[in-house]
Amino acid sequence: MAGNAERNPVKLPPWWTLDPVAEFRIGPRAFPGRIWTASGCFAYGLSGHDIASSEFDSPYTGLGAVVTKTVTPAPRSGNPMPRLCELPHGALNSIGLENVGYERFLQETLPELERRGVPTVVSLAATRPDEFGEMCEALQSTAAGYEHWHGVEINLSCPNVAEGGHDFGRNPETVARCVAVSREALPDRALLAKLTPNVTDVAELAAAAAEAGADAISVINTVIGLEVDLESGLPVLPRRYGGYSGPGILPIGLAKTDEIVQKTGLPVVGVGGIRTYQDALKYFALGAVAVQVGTAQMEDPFAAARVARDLTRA
Amino acid sequence: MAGNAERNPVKLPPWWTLDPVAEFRIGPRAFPGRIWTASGCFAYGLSGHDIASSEFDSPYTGLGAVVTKTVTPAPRSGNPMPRLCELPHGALNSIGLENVGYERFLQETLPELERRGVPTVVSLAATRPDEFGEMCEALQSTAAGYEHWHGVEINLSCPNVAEGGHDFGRNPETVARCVAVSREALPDRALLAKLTPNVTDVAELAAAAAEAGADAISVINTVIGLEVDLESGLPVLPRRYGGYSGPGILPIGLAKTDEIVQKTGLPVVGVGGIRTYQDALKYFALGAVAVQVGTAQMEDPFAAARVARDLTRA
Amino acid sequence: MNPSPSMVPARQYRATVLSNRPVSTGLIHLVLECDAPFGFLPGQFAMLNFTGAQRRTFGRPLSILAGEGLRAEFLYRVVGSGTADLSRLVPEDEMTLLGPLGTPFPDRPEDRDAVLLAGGVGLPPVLAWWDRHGRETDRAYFGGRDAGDLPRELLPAAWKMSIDRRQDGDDERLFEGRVPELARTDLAATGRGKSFVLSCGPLLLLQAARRLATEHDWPCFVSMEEHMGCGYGACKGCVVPLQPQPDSPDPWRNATCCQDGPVFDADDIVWNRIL
Amino acid sequence: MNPSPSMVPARQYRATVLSNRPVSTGLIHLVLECDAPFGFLPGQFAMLNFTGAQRRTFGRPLSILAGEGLRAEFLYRVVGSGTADLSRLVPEDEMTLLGPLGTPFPDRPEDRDAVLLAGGVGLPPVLAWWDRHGRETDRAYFGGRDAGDLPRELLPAAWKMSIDRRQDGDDERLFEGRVPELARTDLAATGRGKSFVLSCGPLLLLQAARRLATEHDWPCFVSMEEHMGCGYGACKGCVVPLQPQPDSPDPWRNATCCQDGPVFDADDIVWNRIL
Ligand SMILES: Cc1cc2nc3c(=O)[nH]c(=O)nc-3n(C[C@H](O)[C@H](O)[C@H](O)COP(=O)(O)OP(=O)(O)OC[C@H]3O[C@@H](n4cnc5c(N)ncnc54)[C@H](O)[C@@H]3O)c2cc1C
Ligand SMILES: Cc1cc2nc3c(=O)[nH]c(=O)nc-3n(C[C@H](O)[C@H](O)[C@H](O)COP(=O)(O)OP(=O)(O)OC[C@H]3O[C@@H](n4cnc5c(N)ncnc54)[C@H](O)[C@@H]3O)c2cc1C
Ligand SMILES: Cc1cc2nc3c(=O)[nH]c(=O)nc-3n(C[C@H](O)[C@H](O)[C@H](O)COP(=O)(O)O)c2cc1C
Ligand SMILES: Cc1cc2nc3c(=O)[nH]c(=O)nc-3n(C[C@H](O)[C@H](O)[C@H](O)COP(=O)(O)O)c2cc1C
Ligand code: FES
Ligand code: FES
Repeated sequence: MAGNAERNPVKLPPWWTLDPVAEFRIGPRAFPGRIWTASGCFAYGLSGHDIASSEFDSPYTGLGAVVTKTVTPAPRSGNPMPRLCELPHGALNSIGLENVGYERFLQETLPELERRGVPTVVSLAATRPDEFGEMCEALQSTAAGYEHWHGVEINLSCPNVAEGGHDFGRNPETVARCVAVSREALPDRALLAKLTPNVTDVAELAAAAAEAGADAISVINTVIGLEVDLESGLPVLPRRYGGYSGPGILPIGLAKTDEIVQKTGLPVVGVGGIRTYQDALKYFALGAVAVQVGTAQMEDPFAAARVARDLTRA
Repeated sequence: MAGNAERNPVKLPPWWTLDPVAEFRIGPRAFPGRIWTASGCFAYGLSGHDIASSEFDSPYTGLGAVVTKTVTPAPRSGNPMPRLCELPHGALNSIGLENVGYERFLQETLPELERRGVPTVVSLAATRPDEFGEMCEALQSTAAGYEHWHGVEINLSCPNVAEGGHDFGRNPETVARCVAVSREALPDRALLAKLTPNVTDVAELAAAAAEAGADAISVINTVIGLEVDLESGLPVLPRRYGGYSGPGILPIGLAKTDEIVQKTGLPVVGVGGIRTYQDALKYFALGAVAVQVGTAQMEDPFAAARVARDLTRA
Repeated sequence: MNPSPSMVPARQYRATVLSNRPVSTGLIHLVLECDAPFGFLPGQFAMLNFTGAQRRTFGRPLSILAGEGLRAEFLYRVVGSGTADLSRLVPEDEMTLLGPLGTPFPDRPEDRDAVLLAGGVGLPPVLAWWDRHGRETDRAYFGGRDAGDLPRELLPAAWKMSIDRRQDGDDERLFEGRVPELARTDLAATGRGKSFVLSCGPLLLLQAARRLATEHDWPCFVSMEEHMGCGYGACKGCVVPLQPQPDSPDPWRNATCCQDGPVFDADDIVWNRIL
Repeated sequence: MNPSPSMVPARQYRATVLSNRPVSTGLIHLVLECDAPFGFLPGQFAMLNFTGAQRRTFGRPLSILAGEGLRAEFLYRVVGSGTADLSRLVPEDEMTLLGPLGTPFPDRPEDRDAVLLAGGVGLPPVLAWWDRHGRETDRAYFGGRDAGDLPRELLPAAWKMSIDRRQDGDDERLFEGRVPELARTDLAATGRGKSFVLSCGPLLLLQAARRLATEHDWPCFVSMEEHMGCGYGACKGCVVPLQPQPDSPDPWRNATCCQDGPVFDADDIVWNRIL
């Protein structure tokens, strides 16, 4: 945020012609902008609502969407502490999908987001493909009339959830099944499939998702990583592995985005390692239609707003 | 090297009891130490030979092995320039396995390494599994009597070589085949299989390699990455993707090492992101039997020697 | 208890170091000047971070010691690389500050005297409460490692102090032992009516504070420490296990240390899941 | 030509900044003090890197301008983040230096005069050669962007200079145009016998130098620039395409710019693979 580097004047390259805060379509839906916050790094989209700054009206200024923390069919209390570990080039997390469950989310959170006018993409995860369909149906019946609920991102890629989370995003048939049941329940909202980078061939999974009806692909979720506590010689996280995020994964997110764009031509929402407008530009250069800011949003609630502002031509 | 951080006094944790410059065995072979240089980052092991320093007799001081630049059946001229791109947390390379071919390597390089007493592991790559066998046979017939040639590392993991390089390290059967033919030709040298991290399940591949006769697994090779030139909006590397290496991949190398150790119990030689003795300790904490220093060796020809020195208890 | 005091909204500040100097062998007093007026309630904290190449993935949570006008004050100990870098800042260096964050200590219930127990870097929130609300009938105790560790210039005269072990030449009035023992001894000597307990410091201190409160049937509020990512409730990285909701099948429920805390009613915490 | 001059072994140095100041609008003169005696041959370079948080994955290759005793001197232009950080160094800052590296310019063949062509930051290796070997009958040309870009204090009186465009008030003796034109004009005027050409600067300059040499059937050596990783032949990241070996089926063979170069015989390079 206030780093010296970041206060240098913004220099946009000539090829950059998009307006990041203008409407654009993904599938059946028009989004108010191309800079979003990533799931899990901005809670349910409400906790930053009252944070003030001398540079922005609010952390929501210019955002195209807030992707809410993934909710599951039942509430989850998540993994044991510590769940976070700072790394020199990012962070490792093992939150374990702690969430209030989609029912409470639908009753309490989504209406409040609608009331406050926060453009929202709801992130969902499940342990059986059909549960995606059930949650999407419930969403549709509660929120069909909502103006600010733009879509659903199905999270097929939680490397840190033990119970089978891995397999969802690793098998093209399962990916297709999860997408298909969601699509059926969501006639008029954007449907995004969020893929894991921890696979041999992400483009194959993207193609499967598209064929089953996804409007776009979000990549990447976190990269499986591990950190050791030198003193004890043990992994820092009780579950050993965590999800690596932040600047260190930017080259990986860019590669996965490019693989999908090049091999499938699908709309891609780029995620991974974005902190500044330059990082975001790299995704757009490869053809991403929008980007999400994750880890950077945690340290700086205005990180995404900053990217949107900096990418707007004067 | 001369960074402030690095000049702090070395603090070794109580669990560290190994002597990094003492003999230890991998398969049929005793290596003179546990700190090695990684393939491709120290050429054929000779180009650093005459570099002086006030801290070390030579860049080879304390090294357990130099893994030579991968050689292939035929000479290769590699990929177009630029082949290297510096990243904030490491580098991206697309050298494309430029090498003189194993025949010239056997005639000119290996004898010279033997003459100079450089402990050597020869890295091999091929386009057909049987070629590994042929190269190993040639090695064995030329160098059977060599004292300092300790083993072969078969490189199953070059994300930046276009012609099918991908498939080698991604399919357990192919991995097994490459290892088996090499093993047959190498009765008394250590046989290491070097795996790529760009797969869904690295432990499965490690197990296949072990079953086919590998003595140990080297992980990781580089992570597929991409960097965009902001000015032009194009990938910096002509082939778009490159291999991401350096500090930013340390958490990934640690995770892959741990997966293999935990799931297979195989001896692992840890590679990826090691710059300091602390980085190396993290691999050893997870059970690695040795480590390799890659990218860091390029900037500091004494990087591996420094790690070995710092890990030696006074 | 009184209802939660009215909150100052959190803000992202640019701040300049005014001073950053040791006030004891182990504690450093950091004074920042913010780019906008700064307010807080005792018990709240801020996330501090560097600018430029030193900037970390996450800010460092530090309790607010004082804040008025543009000034914000902190007290910290060097424990790792971030606090080490912090200790090297000199006047005019720039930082970022997100705050005030979290749920503060409650205001005083008029009918109760406060019993304050602070240990080491647990001092700032407790001292901040004292500065704002303290009265003559309150009792405050602070414990340091040794005499040199006590930040004398910051400690009010009325506070009693303990150290682990007295050395030759140390002030005779220093209690030898831990803060809870000091508190027990002192409270027994002076007698106590209806009180309530506020505490911040090592976990063992918080637990002892709670036992003390339970014995007297006093309310007890403790300020907890957890590793934090965001500091504003966005990441669920900092949870503290609380007693389950009455009708819930779960044996506990998670609260965020950064937003629901760091101050909790000691009876709400499921201590055996923490220790 | 003469055989390659005898080489000074490369060494890893710790170095301290003695001075780092602009000598023209675009060029900065860096003087380092090394922790051991430093020697080099003209045309060689060093890999410079920072210490601490600024340290880069790779060092930055800079040609050696001068070196004697513990001193090593460089001349550079700010083009990216590394050279920008370099320009902010002040005396007593620390760096690391790996060098001298690479194959230098050849020594003088006694029967030939040198024709030296340097452009911009191509100055250091050419000037270093002149300092070591230059004689009255040699000819040296340097080109800058404009008059302000010329590092007058470093340029010997005998050198002729060109700038892209003369402004009002500029020295009348400055040639308006590019270095090769200046050289052609001057050589035509003064006449030339057996010579040989050494050049460093932008690719177009190197090519023009080669054409000039070819026309006269003079040998020509150029110093090439490629992105580098290691600087000592370890990574194959810096290759330059050379003419194929006589019996080879390949249309070219790779040489490393850092070890086989940066100085190459201009006839050895396969220019159409570079441009
Ligand atoms: C609400 C709250 C208030 C605090 N108030 C103070 C205070 O007033 N004075 C003070 O000296 N300290 C305070 N702490 C502790 C302080 O945050 C840590 O000492 C500091 O974060 C350590 O950072 P480091 O980089 O030096 O340590 P490192 O160990 O290098 O840090 C690595 C990571 O672990 C985290 N971490 C390490 N130790 C702690 C810890 N004890 N608590 C929380 N996170 C930790 C860091 O924030 C960082 O993310 C407070 C902590 C919390 C949660
Ligand atoms: C043998 C040799 C000698 C040189 N001598 C000089 C000299 O005396 N004075 C001088 O000013 N410059 C010289 N250069 C060029 C100098 O190395 C680059 O200007 C410098 O590396 C740019 O770094 P940066 O971080 O500012 O640029 P960035 O663009 O931020 O650097 C990114 C990466 O690209 C590399 N890079 C960028 N531009 C160049 C370039 N032109 N050549 C090689 N690598 C580049 C950097 O080293 C770095 O790895 C020389 C280059 C070589 C190969
Ligand atoms: C603390 C934390 C929690 C996360 N939780 C979720 C989640 O619930 N669902 C999800 O799809 N992604 C989750 N992610 C992944 C991010 O949405 C994002 O894909 C990833 O962090 C890469 O982006 P970044 O580098 O910008 O953080 C989480 C990431 C972090 C750091
Ligand atoms: C320039 C470069 C060239 C490489 N060439 C090879 C190679 O020929 N064979 C191989 O097995 N690995 C090669 N690698 C991969 C390294 O050996 C190592 O596995 C990887 O870089 C991760 O380690 P690091 O982070 O320490 O660099 C190369 C890496 C780099 C940076
Ligand atoms: S630190 Fe992120 S929720 Fe508390
Ligand atoms: S820079 Fe590594 S070989 Fe030349």
